[in-house]
Amino acid sequence: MSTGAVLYAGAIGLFLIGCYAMVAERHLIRNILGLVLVESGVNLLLVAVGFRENAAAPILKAGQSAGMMVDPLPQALVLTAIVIGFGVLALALALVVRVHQAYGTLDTREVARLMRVEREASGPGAAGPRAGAKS
Amino acid sequence: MSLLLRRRFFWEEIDLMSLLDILLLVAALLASGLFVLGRGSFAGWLATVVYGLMLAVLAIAGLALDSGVAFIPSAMSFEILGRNLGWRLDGLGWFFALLTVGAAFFASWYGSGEWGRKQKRMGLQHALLALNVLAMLLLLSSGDLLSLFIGWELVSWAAFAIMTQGGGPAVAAAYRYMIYALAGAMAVFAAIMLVQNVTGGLGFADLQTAISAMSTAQVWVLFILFAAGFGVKMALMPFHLWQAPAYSETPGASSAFLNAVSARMGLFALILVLVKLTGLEALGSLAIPFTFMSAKSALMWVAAITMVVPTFIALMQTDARMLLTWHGIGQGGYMLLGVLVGTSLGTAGGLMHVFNYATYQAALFLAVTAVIHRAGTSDLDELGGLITRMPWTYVTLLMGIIGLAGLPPMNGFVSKWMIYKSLLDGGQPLLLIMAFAATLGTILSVYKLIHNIFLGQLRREHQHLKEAPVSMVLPMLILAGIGFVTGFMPGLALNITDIAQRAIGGDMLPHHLGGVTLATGSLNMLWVVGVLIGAIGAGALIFYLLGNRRYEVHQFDNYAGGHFLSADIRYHFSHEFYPGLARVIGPWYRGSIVRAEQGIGILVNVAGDLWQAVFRVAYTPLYMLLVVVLGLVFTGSWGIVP
Amino acid sequence: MTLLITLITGVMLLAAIAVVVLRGLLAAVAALAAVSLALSVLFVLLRAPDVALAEAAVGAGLSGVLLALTLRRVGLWPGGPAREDEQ
Amino acid sequence: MNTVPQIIFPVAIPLIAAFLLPIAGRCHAGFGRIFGRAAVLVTFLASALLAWQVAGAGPASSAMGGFKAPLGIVFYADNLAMAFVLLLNIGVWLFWPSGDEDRSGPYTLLLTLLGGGAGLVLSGDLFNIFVFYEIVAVASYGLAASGGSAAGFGASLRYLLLSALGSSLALMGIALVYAAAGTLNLADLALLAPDVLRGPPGAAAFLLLLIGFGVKAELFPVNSWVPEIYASAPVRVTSLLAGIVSKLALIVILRFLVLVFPMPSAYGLLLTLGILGVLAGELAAYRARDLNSTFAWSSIAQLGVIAIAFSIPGPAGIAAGIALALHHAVVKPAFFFIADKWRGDVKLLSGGARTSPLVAALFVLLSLSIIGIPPLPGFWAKYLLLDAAFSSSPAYWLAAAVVLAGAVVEGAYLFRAAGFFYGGPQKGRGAALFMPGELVPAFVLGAVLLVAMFAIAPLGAYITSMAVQAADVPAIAAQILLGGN
Amino acid sequence: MKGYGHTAATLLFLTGLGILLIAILQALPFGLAPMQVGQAIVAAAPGDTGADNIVTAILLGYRGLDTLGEVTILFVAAAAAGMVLGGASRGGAQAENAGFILHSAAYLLFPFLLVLGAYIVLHGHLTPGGGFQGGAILAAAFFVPVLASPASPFNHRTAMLVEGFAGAAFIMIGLVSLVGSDAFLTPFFGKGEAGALFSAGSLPLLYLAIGLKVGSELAGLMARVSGAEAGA
Repeated sequence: MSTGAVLYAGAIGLFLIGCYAMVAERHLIRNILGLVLVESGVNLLLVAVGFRENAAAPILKAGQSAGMMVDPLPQALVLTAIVIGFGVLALALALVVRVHQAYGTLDTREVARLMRVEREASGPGAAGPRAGAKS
Repeated sequence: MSLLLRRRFFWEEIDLMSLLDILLLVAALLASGLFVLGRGSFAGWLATVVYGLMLAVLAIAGLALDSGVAFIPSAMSFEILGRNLGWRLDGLGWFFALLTVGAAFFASWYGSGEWGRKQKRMGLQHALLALNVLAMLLLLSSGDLLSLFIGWELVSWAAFAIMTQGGGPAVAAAYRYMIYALAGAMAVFAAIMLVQNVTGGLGFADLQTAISAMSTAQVWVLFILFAAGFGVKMALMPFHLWQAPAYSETPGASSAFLNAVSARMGLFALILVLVKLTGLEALGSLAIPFTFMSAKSALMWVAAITMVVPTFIALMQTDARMLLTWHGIGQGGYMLLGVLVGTSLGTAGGLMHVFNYATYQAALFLAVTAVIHRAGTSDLDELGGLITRMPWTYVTLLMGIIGLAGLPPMNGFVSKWMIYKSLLDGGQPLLLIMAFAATLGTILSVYKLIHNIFLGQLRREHQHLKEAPVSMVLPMLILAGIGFVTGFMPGLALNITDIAQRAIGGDMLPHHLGGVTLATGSLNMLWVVGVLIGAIGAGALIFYLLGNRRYEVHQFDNYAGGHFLSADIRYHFSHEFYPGLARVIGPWYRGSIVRAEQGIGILVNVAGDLWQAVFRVAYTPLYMLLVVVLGLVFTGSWGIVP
Repeated sequence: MTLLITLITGVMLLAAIAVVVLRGLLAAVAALAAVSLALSVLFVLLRAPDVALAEAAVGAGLSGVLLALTLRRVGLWPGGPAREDEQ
Repeated sequence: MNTVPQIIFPVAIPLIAAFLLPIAGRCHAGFGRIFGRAAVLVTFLASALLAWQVAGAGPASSAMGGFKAPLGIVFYADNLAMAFVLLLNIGVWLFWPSGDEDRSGPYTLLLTLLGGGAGLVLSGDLFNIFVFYEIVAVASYGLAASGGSAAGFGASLRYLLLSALGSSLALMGIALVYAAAGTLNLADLALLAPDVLRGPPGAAAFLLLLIGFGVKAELFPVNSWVPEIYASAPVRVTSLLAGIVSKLALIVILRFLVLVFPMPSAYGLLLTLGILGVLAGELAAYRARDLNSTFAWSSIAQLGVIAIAFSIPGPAGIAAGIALALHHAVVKPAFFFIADKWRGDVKLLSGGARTSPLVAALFVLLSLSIIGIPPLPGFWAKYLLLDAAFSSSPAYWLAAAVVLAGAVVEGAYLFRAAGFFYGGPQKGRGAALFMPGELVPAFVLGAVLLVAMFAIAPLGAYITSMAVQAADVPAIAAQILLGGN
Repeated sequence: MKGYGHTAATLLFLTGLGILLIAILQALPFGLAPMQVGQAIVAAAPGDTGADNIVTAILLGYRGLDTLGEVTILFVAAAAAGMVLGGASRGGAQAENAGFILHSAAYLLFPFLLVLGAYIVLHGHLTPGGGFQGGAILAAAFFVPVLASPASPFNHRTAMLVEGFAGAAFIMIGLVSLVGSDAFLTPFFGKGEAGALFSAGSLPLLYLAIGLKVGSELAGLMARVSGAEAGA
């Protein structure tokens, strides 16, 4: 099995496991874990795309000229993607905290049901957007 | 308004181009003015006078058209998105414009009298009436397919606005109408876009070139889209359910206008697109495979069915307005049938029937509104014996139903005679039989109408009723009078329809003041009416002069069935008016189309719930996954398949 | 080289499966940190030191800690005061 | 070769203002709001100047950091991009939160949304577009949750998960494109695409990008977040998201379609999703009970119509799409403002026309325009769409038929609601009377609609020229690759 | 579709997706990346930017705007999280004092983390690492003491100031080059000789700004989201 096949398999494996966690799991935090896994999978794929056999890392060693190097562009992209992933994760966790305080549960279907109940309950001219934490 | 004078007259001096612009400008000013003026009672009279002026302008335009001018151009034209929109009035448009403004004139006159003062928002109704007239004039004077469609939408939405004035049930009926009208409009929109796809332009000439350039399948699609789109407004058979409730719920004067003219806009558009531009031969050549029928004959059969079935539904109605509106749908069938026969006699008959129908339907509706104004209800089971209290309304209704039934001396007879003759000459015996059946149904139902309202025993609560005020009786009588005059001298009406027929193309119908002289038989109403009046008149005179020994007999000074009548016995027979007939044709009323309409409604509801359920499900990322897989398969296969 | 990459990818996938399978959420977060660590080692092997450092610092380090602390705040730590984790 | 370094202003000014706003907000309570509004005004002026330059001298481009096209990132501004940047600026100005929020949170997010949205439309680099898309996405998560209601947090979390998964798919699409073509610059890709991206990898890459960017563009399967978010987010955020931001995402998809993936399978994919979107949106809206969810579904349908328009190859389709997008951007926010005032089941709103006749009249005007009744601009937009659809292959005839049927269903449920306003008796508290001040943006938009009614010809000509410019791939490639110094 | 039906459907689609992705990736050659742009950058980077670490050259030079976008995303995420959690009550487990080990080690670790973070930030253009990695370590450096002693709340005011001004500095450096009518983010200052600390023109300045911003932002974010400190 060449390194390419292994890496691609690893990337797609991570991606699929992450997708399973995001789609099939009912607990919101497990969905978020799945999201992190999906992002890791895609990052690995990006780096694997830029890899070249027996090429050096894209750092010039003290003034000597650049030998055969790995493609640096995907690495820059992955760096950005990792930080984006962390930003989204932080916001997601903040929302999880507030959802937990508001609804007391983190089960996706429960949250969806409670949200629908709350929307139907907001009758004509009922409380405006400021429905408050516990409505 | 008489057009007897054929000699060239003073119209050369007037710059023709400004006639149509004056007409449109005046209509627009009137509509906006009435919206601003609002509820002043003089607003109604002002509108009536302005309609009169517009009639005069139309008369001058008629003179010009009569002397061979092809169409009256207008200065108003726009160039939008690479398409230019123009407006011009040709003979066909002029004919329908005459009817529109005429009907508006009488409706507005009727509405500005005492009846108007009792309405909640009469000012708004006058304004909406003016808006309707403006929209119809724009439609009738459209110069190309795009302005035709724009005029078409404006007319259907103006009609929707005027229908909602009736309050609760009227809004529901108007809503139902709006859905039909919108569906029809979208069909027309698709059709004109199809034409533009083939020829790249949207002028009337492009439609003609498109017809020849298209494959038969495309021409069939075009025909069906146009026929269905315009048929909805004309309430042709499968799309007719909305018209009766919508037109009867509208307040009195406006509903007279709607009944008389609004449905005929569909006929105008059908004639313009299918008869004038596409041509009856082209329609005739569109054969339906494996049958002897062609597109033209199919449409004729739809018109025939639309003639018969609504008339017998009208028979069963117990509300006067519903009865009349159902007849409106039926009469539409006559007109279309006449035009589609293809001979000059048929076309003239069809067009004249449009004119006649406008006069007697408006008169009938104004009469029924007068009854409602006085007696408070139009339910045939609640009325009776009003002849003694409202004689002039009775006379109007009588003349109206004679016209509606198509009997001499009224004008209805002439146009029906011409349609029958053209069907006979055109070799369509089956359609002729259906026409007769429809006329039979009409005669039965109109007798029910006049009997239940005016004849029979006067109810106790109607003892004190007075005749409708002059402002209501006068317009009715004039309309009925026009019916009688054009019945007595049909030449007058035929002069008008000549202009329209010349615009449609095809040969003209030689006619004289009294009627028509053809190789296969002629009709001279002067003689027919003369003899009729002469004989009846002489007989009545003799009885009146000689007899003279009559004395008033009170209604209850009577003896029936072995016992004396007293006030509390109600022997006026009106409920279930035709029991025998009902038993015979009862089983035929299966209301299949009503169930079809409800079926579509349920289908949309179920589909809506289905789609909402698709979104209400909690695990939405699954759909993303689903689409990615299907998409990859789709793109993958696409990639492999070159 | 290929053997090493295969080995570490295998470990990574196992840890990923553990994230989904493990009942305890804190254990799942730990497994996620393990995946991130294995991933950063893999990046080193793929001659991407910058990315490896970033993945280690942000992936294993900060997000792992953040997830754990959120679990505590939501009260899902094993033996935590409020409810057990799997409603 | 029009190189304008100032092309970065629509992006840079809002971002720098966003960075400084918390500081401004902290040192003086009300100052945050005013500072934010000032920043939006400055951005609008800069964008207007740039738009004027672009309209005059033709498309401008500028290579960031002075690095030539294939290596660095190049910003490219043509009339289409500048039109939507201006639309975004006006939208943010119009839907700036009302004064009660003293905290600087929503203002920072709005400024970042402004900068990110401008970057999204101006950037000419595939990954850079992804980064700006993420900025817009994260800003909209925050804004959706700024309502403070429990439903708001739940809805924005579910939206975040869906959108983040979509973004990962988009990133995978970018990885496939990079693996196949080796470059990320759109113009470079446009030149390489014919030989490299034709096979299944190219089609798969487009699909992943379409789904990734489709989340915000409310494309069919991935728009399940729409009813939840629009119901719980504050009305100004909803208007911004529904009216303008979703259009930006569609413009990006259009850029991909025109420049990088002009292949039949790509057009077919977008068309299919468009048709499904229209069907789903219209039918679901027909069954919605309250006004807000009705308009949420109907915005899905309208976005589906725009997607159909963009899926028609050639400038005619693009012109129709732009016209529909601009029209929807004016009508939908006004609808949402009305829905925000008239909450709850439509049946309880009966008699609304009596308590507030002006709003009911505005509702009817907007309904007529969105259905496409002639003199109103909605009709001309739909006319352009049908003109484009009918002049291409029969598959688009089906799409045109679906759009027309959609219009009928739309007319049905909009006028059913209007029937309640005008017809029903004054039942429940229903249409609560409200201060007209709260609906100023709605009436402003209504006025814009009426004014546009008279300016159809010049607007039409401008949009068609914009579309021709956007569809001219060789000129764009030349400008990006050689132009920017 | 409760429970298993749903899981089965997901598994089915996942396997389908996996097969398809594998099929598509087979079409892409592994190990011989086309690298038109990559090779060009590797050749041009030392000349254009003077940085040894080519990834940094790309991140700050060639694709400087990506980095600006990225920093903005972090900033937006932090602002949004702050807003979302602004009204949150302290709910959940009250942050009791950390155990003895963490308490004593925290203050021991702080200087080392600080030095390590600063080194990585400053040598971004020479050695692997840079603003983001260094910033993350700095964030950890500032966050650990908060974990150790929840009593002393994290100083959000200064963090917010540093964050704001560092972000503004990044954009100002980009806009400065606009004055000389170069494009946005054009590196100025001399390149310096390769390998020295003060080489690669304005890139180290950019990375410094990023390092500070990411450091302060992440620390504030971690403190707020984890609710570790007593204060709001």
